[in-house]
Amino acid sequence: MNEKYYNEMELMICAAARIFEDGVSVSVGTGVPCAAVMLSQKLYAPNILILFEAGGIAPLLPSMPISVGDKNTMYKALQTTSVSDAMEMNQRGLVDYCFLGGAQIDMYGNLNSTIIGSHDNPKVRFPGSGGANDFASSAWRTIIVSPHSSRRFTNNIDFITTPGYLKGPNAREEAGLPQGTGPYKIITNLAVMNFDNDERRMALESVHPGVSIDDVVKNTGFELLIDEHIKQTEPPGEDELKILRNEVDPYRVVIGKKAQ
Amino acid sequence: MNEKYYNEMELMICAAARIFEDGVSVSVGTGVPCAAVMLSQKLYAPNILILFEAGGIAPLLPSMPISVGDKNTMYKALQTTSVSDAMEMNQRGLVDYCFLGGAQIDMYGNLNSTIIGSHDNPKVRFPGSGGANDFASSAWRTIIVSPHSSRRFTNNIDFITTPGYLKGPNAREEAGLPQGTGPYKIITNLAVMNFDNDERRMALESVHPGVSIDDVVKNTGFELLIDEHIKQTEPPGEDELKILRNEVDPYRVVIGKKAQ
Amino acid sequence: MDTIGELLGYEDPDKMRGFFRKKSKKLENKIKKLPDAVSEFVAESDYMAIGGFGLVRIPTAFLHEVIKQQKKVATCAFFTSNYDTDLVLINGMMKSVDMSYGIALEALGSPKVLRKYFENGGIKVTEWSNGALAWRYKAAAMGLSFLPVRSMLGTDTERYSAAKEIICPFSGKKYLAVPALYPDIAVIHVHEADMYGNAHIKGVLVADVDIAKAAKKVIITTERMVDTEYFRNNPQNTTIPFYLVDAVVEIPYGSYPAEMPYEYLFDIDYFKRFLQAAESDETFDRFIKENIYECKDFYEFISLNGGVERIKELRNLELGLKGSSL
Amino acid sequence: MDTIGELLGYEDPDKMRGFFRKKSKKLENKIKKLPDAVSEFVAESDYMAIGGFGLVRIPTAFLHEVIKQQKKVATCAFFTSNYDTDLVLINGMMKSVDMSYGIALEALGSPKVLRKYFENGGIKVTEWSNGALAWRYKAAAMGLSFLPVRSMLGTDTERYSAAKEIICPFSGKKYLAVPALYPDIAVIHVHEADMYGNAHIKGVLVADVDIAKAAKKVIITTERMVDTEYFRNNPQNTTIPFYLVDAVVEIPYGSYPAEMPYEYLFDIDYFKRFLQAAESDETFDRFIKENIYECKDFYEFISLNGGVERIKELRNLELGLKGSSL
Repeated sequence: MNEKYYNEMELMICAAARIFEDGVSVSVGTGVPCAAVMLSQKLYAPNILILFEAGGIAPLLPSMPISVGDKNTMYKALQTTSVSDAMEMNQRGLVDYCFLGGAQIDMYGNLNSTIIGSHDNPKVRFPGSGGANDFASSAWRTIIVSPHSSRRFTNNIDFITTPGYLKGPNAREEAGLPQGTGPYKIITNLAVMNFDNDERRMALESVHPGVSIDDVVKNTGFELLIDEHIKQTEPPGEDELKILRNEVDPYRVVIGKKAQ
Repeated sequence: MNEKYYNEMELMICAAARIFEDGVSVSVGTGVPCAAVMLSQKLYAPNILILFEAGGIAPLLPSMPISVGDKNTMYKALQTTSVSDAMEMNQRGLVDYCFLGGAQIDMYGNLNSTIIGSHDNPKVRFPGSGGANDFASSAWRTIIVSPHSSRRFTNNIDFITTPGYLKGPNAREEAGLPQGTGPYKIITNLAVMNFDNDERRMALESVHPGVSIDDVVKNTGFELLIDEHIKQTEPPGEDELKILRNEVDPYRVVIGKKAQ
Repeated sequence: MDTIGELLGYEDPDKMRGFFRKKSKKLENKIKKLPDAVSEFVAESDYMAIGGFGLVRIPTAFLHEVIKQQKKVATCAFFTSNYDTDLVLINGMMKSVDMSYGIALEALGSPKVLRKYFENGGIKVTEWSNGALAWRYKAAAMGLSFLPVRSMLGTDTERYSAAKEIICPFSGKKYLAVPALYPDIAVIHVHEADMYGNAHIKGVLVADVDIAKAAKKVIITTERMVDTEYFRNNPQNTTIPFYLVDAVVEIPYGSYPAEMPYEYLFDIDYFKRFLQAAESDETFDRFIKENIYECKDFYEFISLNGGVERIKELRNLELGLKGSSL
Repeated sequence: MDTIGELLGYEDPDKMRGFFRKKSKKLENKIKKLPDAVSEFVAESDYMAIGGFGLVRIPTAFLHEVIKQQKKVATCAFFTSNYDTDLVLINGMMKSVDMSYGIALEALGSPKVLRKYFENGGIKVTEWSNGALAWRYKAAAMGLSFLPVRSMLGTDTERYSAAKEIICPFSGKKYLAVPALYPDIAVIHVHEADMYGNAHIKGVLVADVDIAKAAKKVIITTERMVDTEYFRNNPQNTTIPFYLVDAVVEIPYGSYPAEMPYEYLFDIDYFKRFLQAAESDETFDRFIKENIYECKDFYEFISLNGGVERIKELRNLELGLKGSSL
């Protein structure tokens, strides 16, 4: 490989930005998800409908929000409404994608952002679900961004904050969650993963430039489904980087951070 | 008795207007209820909180509305909101009184405003519940205004559109309706009635000037509870009539109608 | 209590999620001419929901066009409905309706010939209260197949509804579960809208926000078009957001002879003529022919009833400019 | 799935109806001074609900005064709560909380010393999602003891909540019933209010309308007082109506260091100082002492952090007047 002309965060944002078809709707928070959606809006999906859980609907997003209800989330918005209204839009089936992170993730895409240790006496207390559980319950497809390590990618997750495929095939439907929903893709600093349609288990889709399948396997605490033809993730293009650096995140609020 | 200096409609409106303590909240529709509340506001209860089911909250009501969402119901209102919001205000227990009419009424204060005859093949089809069932379910006290005849006051009512005390003591609570609610007073062109606390049955409270207890009994199709001391309804006072005729209903939209 | 009313307008919430998933969320030009909006969007088997309430902010122009095109809507919610649902009855194909209030212009009276549709047994009625219908729309709007409510319990209104009793798992109390109502088409008249369907309503909202969320197809008719900046500069102006809307039709005075709050009052004289005509089939047929079928468009109908001069009078009455008598 | 979380803030709906019945519906002067509003209305056993969200439109001035008066609120909903619930923790009497998101200033980081309250097992947490807490407030606001929702199902968030599964009688689908949440006291910061408590909020509403309907006592803090005509002339300005409100406190810049939409941006430098101080008990105690206990009022606190000049900068940043870098 050549010397990389981009960092891991930029790669993750670009890989995520390419997922969205024009005209889809996306529930996002702050950080990487927001950067990816802004990039997508400028390059691939000018008609993307962005919503924030505090009630900002279809803002023009002049720059990166820091809080999910701040001025950027309502700048030139087409509506300012409420948490329940935004969540009900998800619950009605109007939201195509949501975009989440987490401290731990298992092979079914279940996420922990609540605690490490036991619930009554946690070793680490994280902020909790926030809107993540609602989004992942009701949006059609969940996209997850995460640093990749075997500590984070583990089947011994301490708490399922947010549903992936729960215990596997049909488990979501049996739990009462809306039909046809669930995790769609996971983007890390090493690879892109998706989910097998039958087993609902995490499968490798592509490895990033300079990363081997073995690197991914070593950093994943459970068995990944890996078929014969694993592609390489398309690296960020010149256009993507230019717009990401100059327009989406000129102050490097997100792309200046480490991926881990 | 002297020649009457007021008509039956005026008497009914005045009798109703005296019910409200200052500061209570009332769900009203158009017609007599609205006239009574307006009169009360001007004379007895300046702080009465008036709400209309279409969403008009605390309007100044310059004149009588003709439709429950028309301009008078939102003139200088303190809020314009929705049907569900107004109904939920009732459901939360914030509404002290509601004010209804009906084609038939039984001894438990149940009201019919749906059909005469059978439901599948009605002899007469009336408009239906409208908001009446909701109001009578959730407002604390229901006031009913009606012309008085044995055809209307009958235990053979064809359809219970709107709940009174249903089948008697505890029936409302057993049906699931909010505790402590129910019919409070009935004002007709002959008398004022209330409900016995134990039996939940209709009882005579006062007869209007010039009306005998026997007149009331003859025009009631079921047995009324009548105790020894039946008073005479206070006739409209000079002040009441002046304000009713000059300010509340100068175009005689309501007081120009017959009570029957 | 078991209920025996027919369940109308209900769908499985997951099926509806699938439907809503496919609706376009793009900012697209949705402006249509009135005749096209009716012919393209109203289907014969539709359950129609009508915005507004009583004599206020009803989409009259759209409904007159539905009559003109003789679209035979299958059913409808009579939700403090007056002239609006009366019109929908005229094309005469309804067999079942959801009814909380209908066939009466409140204090003004009841159109006799239309009441006959019900009294001759030709229409099966599922009974509701106004609150129950508002909450049925809200259930759908919230993405739920039902909402618990504390109305209708213990009455024949409950018995002839299609609701079901449930027990609250926390309080042990009995509630009535009202089923979600997903109309096939909703028509809502508003004050301002942009080409994408963002819409602003002034004054009471009735149930129109929930209806717009609950319906499969949403048609906005508007007094006037505005630029999208009207909404972007104050996003609280957006009563109904664009992504719910399928078509936008500009029709000034589109609610006449009903009231448009802050714009023009209802024409009480027209409604009196309407009620009088509705005393017999013969006079009613003539009235509808003259006022709807024979009018080449909505403005010919307005002209017939006093034209722009009458609208000016109604505007003065609405705004209290000349000592209104109402 | 059986749930094992403690049920907090719930009341029987009929008991709450009795409570709401007694609230005054009169147009009365409800203006209070900040210290009086806190001392009269905040009780030690209270469940407190806080308006706003994240770093936006939180009632900071009121909460600082709660700390100063060392009011030991019993519990609280951590509902995308940041600095606000952090403050409520400081007085240190909470044993149980409802939590969907807390002890983190989103991307800015987490106050370490406050996280310790949770990590040493001193606080029992009932888990929820943001949607679930919003819907719990909404259930109470609708006069219901529960609402069915489609969130949390199948997860440990459900298991450690106090929700209960139910079956929809129409679809046969499993729903989660979330219990109504009736806070004892709610504090909401708004843009404009009149003396009676009518209040206007600009921008996102979060859950504040439902919180105001759900709470037993409602305190409005406002950037500025307006005349009641402001509402009567445009009743759509009324976000929260007077009859829900118990007290009105005028506090310009009352949300600082959080953002007040369309007024002033959050002070990111303050929050960084706060987070840094929260690295150790010692620095944190000093920080709180300086910024809260030793300030004679809220304006001394603002002065300490840059005063009116800093507010001007934040206003320029909010309005984008000088090429904001945020």
